[in-house]
Amino acid sequence: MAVRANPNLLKQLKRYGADDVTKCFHCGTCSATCPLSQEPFLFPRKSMRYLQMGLGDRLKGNLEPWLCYYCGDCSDQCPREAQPGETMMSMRRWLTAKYDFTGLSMLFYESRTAEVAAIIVVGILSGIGFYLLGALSGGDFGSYPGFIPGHNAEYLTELGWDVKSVVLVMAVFVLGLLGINVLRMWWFTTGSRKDLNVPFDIYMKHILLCPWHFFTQKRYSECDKKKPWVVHIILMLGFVALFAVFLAHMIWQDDTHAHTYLGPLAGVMLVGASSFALSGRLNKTEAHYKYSHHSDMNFLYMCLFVGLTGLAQHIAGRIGCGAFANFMYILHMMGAVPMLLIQLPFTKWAHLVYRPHAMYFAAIQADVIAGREGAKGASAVPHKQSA
Amino acid sequence: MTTECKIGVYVCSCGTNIGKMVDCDAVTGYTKNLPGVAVCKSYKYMCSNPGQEMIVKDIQRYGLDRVVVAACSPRMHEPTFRAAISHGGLNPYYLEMANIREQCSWVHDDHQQATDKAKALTCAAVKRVPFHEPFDMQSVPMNSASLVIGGGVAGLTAALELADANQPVYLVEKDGKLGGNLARIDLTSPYLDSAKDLLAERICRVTKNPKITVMLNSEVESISGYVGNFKAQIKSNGEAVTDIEIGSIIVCTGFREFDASKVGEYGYGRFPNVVTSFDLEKMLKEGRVVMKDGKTPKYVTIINCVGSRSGKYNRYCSRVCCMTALKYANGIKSAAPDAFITNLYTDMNAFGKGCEDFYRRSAERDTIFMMFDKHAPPTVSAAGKGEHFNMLVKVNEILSGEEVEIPADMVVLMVGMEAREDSMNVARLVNISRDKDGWFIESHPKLDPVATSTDGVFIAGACASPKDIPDTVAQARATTARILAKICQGEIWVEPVYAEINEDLCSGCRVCNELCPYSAIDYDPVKKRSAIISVMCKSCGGCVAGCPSGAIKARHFTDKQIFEQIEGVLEWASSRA
Amino acid sequence: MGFEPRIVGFLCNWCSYTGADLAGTSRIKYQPNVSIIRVMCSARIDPTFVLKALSMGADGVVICGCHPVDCHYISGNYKAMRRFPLLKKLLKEFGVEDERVRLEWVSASEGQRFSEVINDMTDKIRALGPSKIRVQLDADKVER
Amino acid sequence: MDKKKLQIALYWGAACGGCDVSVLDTNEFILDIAAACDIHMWPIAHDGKYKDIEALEDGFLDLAMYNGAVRNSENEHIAHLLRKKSKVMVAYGSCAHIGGIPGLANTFTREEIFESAYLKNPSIQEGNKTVPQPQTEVDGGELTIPAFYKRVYKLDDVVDVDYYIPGCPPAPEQCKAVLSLIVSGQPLPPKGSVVGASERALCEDCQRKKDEKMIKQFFRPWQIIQDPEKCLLEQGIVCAGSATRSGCGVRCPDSNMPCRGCYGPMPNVVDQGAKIISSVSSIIDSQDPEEIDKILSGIHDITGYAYRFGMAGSLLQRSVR
Repeated sequence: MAVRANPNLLKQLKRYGADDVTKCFHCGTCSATCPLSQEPFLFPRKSMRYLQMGLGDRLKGNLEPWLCYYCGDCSDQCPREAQPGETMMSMRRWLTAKYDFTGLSMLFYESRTAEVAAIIVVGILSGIGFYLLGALSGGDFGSYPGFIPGHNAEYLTELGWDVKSVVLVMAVFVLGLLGINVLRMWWFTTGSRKDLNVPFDIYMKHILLCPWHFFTQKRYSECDKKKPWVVHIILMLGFVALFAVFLAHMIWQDDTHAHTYLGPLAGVMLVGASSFALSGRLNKTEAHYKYSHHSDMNFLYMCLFVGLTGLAQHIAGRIGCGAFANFMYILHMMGAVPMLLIQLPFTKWAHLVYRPHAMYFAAIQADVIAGREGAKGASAVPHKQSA
Repeated sequence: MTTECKIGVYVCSCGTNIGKMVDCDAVTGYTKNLPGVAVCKSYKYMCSNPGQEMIVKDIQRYGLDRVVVAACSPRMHEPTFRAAISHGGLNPYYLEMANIREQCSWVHDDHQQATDKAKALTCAAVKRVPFHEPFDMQSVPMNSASLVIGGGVAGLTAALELADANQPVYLVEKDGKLGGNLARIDLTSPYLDSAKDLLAERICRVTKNPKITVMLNSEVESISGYVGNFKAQIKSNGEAVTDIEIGSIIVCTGFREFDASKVGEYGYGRFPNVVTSFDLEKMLKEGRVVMKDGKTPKYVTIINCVGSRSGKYNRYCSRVCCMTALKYANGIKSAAPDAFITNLYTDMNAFGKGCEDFYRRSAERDTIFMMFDKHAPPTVSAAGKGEHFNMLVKVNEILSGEEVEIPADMVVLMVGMEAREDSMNVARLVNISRDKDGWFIESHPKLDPVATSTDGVFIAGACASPKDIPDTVAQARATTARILAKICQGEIWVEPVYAEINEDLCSGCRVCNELCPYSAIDYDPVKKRSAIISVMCKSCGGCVAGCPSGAIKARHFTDKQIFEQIEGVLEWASSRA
Repeated sequence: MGFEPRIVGFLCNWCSYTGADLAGTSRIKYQPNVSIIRVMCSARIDPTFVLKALSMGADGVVICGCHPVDCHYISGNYKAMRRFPLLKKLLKEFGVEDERVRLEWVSASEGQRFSEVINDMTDKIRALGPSKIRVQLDADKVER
Repeated sequence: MDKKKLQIALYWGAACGGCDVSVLDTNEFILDIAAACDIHMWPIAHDGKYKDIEALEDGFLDLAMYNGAVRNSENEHIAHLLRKKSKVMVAYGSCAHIGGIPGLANTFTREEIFESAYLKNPSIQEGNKTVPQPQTEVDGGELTIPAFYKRVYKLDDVVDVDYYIPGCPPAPEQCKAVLSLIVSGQPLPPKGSVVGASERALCEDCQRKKDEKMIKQFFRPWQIIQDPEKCLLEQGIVCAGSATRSGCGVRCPDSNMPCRGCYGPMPNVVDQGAKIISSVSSIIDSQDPEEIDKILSGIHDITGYAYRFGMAGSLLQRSVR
């Protein structure tokens, strides 16, 4: 089937960071350089081609940008400086926007102001909310951790609120959004492709890939450069630790162990990794830090902010500066909530969902394709003999 | 021509190139016993200095009068060994080479058979060489005037170069004005300089230079004579005939564009907004790129290789179209900044100085490049109803494997270059050859690119093959360098290998007269004999084989020499049987 | 060893001989049965050469020149093109098999084609068997 | 027998007899011959027996002129006999020189010739088909006839020849000149020479006007009305004159018939037929293979044109069938 070239796609992608893709003349050095590029997913060349020619539909159904972890080798090797690594990155941004049905993602990606404004608005709202929550529950701003809602559960219950249900509503909202978007991603890349026709058992066969890739980022470790993977996994584990602290706090009301040990550790990991990445991006130290979209910078600033405020809160609490600790706590939440409500479902952070799914779908597709080619090969054998 | 010849035979093993497949010692052992062989040696590299010195010394020590070198192709080292034996005091034509590398060791994989064949070839050379005759170079005077055919950029450059060296030039142009194809062009790629600026200065200097006789609306009627001594008749305005005498001729007749209407799928002539590169060039010169209805196009598709690199039309690459297409992409971008430009190509040839950079810059200006397979060219069709553009170009894009539809308001066909329709006449007029596409053939494609098989006739520019302006100008200047060198010498040395008619055997039957492609055979009606003008003869030997009386001898390729070779290659073979 | 044909090749200097050299520089292998004699142009090839080679015991003769139009000497190959059919006509009346004598156009860039021509020629003549011409001429001297 | 007189013998091998007659055609010069020579054998004029020749001393004869090709064992026997008995052996006429018309039989095998002459010939009565055998047993003994060779030879294929006098037949004036020379006792040309013929081709003496030659169509002589002033080859009539020695007196072209080449090849030419082919095809006015074929189809019987006289003396000499 013929596909129509869309002359505006390139212009659009420029807003996502694909500035240099037109320089590419398809020598294929990038695909040859990339250690992750393997049959049947040979990238980044072909994706660059789709983009150059304005084949939006082809690009939308393309998993390849997600299979790239942006070590930057391709950009280093490119004879035309077409920045294939950055182009793949911008395609990931664009895909995130395409997967999102609300259109907010597109808005945030295409407009720095919109993203920043959304973060500020949500941040201020959540600052006010958490202050009110602490104040209304009778918390004393000078004592720590008394101002923190979980510690005054009785009062909230009296008000008819349940912090857990508030958190639950938020979680359902975010997960619901992401769930719908992942379903869209599945439909664009795999579900709508009649030529694949994936049987159910293949879906089941590879299902564990999702958590496996989520937690290990095994594929990232296969890049030739190992440092980015280390930084990334520290950042990721920092968030996982933070999430564990949060769960411990919410579910088991355990503030001693988790809070005392895991919390600061997570904070240090976050601050360390994000400040490393930030300084890399600001100084453009490595290929993958050379080009920064506002979504990248905003995300890192937020990470650093959340990490720093969390650490400060903890230290202030430990040394007995209750008011400062509570202030830091409010600030911490002013960072964390926008991250969860804006960056997780709509912008940079969404990749934590899409990427493991992309690995999963890619494995499914590869399996189907290999099976089909195997079958073809089998039928070809007797044919050959008769000839 | 004696059996008492003393032949030195030298078998080269060329490192391992020959030695690995051919048993050189066996060849030497066999050759040693052939009649007339005084000395036979094998050496690692005969062409090396020690190798050549060995021959030189042997000539003196053994009193050799003929030398056979069994080594590489004579096309490779015949000049080397001729010089060597000449250094040793022998006439250079007393050499014969046996090609046991390119036509033996490199192409066979059986040691025994390769060695046998090397023996046969060496035997043939040993049998031939006693019949070699000595020759000396011959000289003729040189007329310093030159005739330049064609007033394009090549002709103008060549004329100026010669006139600046104070030599008279006749510049003959068929058209009513100078400038040729370059005058049809707006800007040049890749630096986007104005073609007009390039030309105006040259035309002005040419018309003012007293050494240059410009003849417009003129054609060369006939040419006779030979290098250094040509006579030409120039017909001007269809009637007046001028006779001129010149020593050299430069042919720079240029090219014509491919007829785009031959390619049906592009719809040239069917769709008003499908235009050729020269049509667009006209628009660009007028400063307005518009569709037939006067509107500015929003979608422009440029199709490269129209008539070039195709199995159906011309197989060759026209070389300049890729960069010209980029020039258009830039030009249209400037005229219509919002236009969406697609360039469909088969292979982007950005070989020249500044060209790769130009390609890159054009890509950065958002020209979309799509590659198509030359066997499946794109098609142009009318757009469907309700579309906001008027044509749809369909292409099988091979870098993505997708069949893509591109909206188009205007389609530009990059028509290739073709040999001019009158190139056959020109070739006949000046006695040069054309290749299958009609381009004039150079003497050697790499080492002698502006000379031709006819001494004194040179070719420059796009009449020899598609060429860009820098190459054309470089060639034009190269021709003048060749000519000025000969003028400086004052006389011309000509190879002594030619055919000659034995007057005692010629009966004046005139069978040979029409056979000479160079009109080098002259018939004397009084003596009733034909004779060959040796400086005009190129030694093809067509008349020799055609002479029914056996009166014509091809120097260095006599019947006797070839008979000996035939016997040589077969003698050894029969001894095996 | 079975019958190995002895073939004489007459090649023009500018196209075919250069093409044969190219086969060499490209290391394209072909059968060693053809011994090449260089002439300046296919126009130089006198039918006498072919008859001479056959009478001397050649099992085949191959003449190679530039493709029509491409001749270094403008029109030399046309002379070969005109002479060849008449020679073939004559050879036919002498009972010489059609495959034994061939005219082929090989350009300077056709090293591959040259090797194919030689292999094809050699295979065909090998299949045809040895030429009787020389054998008969020798026998005629002994037995009337 | 006056030993001062020249001792000569003429023999008529496989030939038509025209050569023998050609000596008579010298008219009154024959009387001079008779006066100067003792003729030991001359089939058309003098009744010499083989046994008379056999009886002579070796080398007794000063001159033997052998005309005709060698077709059978008798021809060869006499050739050897005359060689032995004579000081100078001359191949007289085209047949002895280059095989001549009999040589054309070399396109056929002996079996084919016998079949056509003795078995398939319409004039042969049914039941009377006999193929001659060299030996036949009859009542009272064995009959022998000369053995018919499998091909035709020219004279120097079987014996050493000193001189050649070409022509079919040699022109009487040439014959006269050669004989006069011998009788005069002047020094003879080097052995192996062709005497009684020019070193140049027939065109030298042909008075027709010659121009550049480009041929679009070939004709047989009867197919067109000739221009008597113009070169026959230019008119599309295959003429061997340019490839043939002169000396005949241009008899054929002067009678509006093309030269057929009886005076044999030019001094530097190895194969007259090859030269005829080469020159005639070279001047075809076409560069298109199909048109060339069409033009060449106008040449009937190429063997007859190329080797009308020279088959046995050509490079291939005979058919390989």
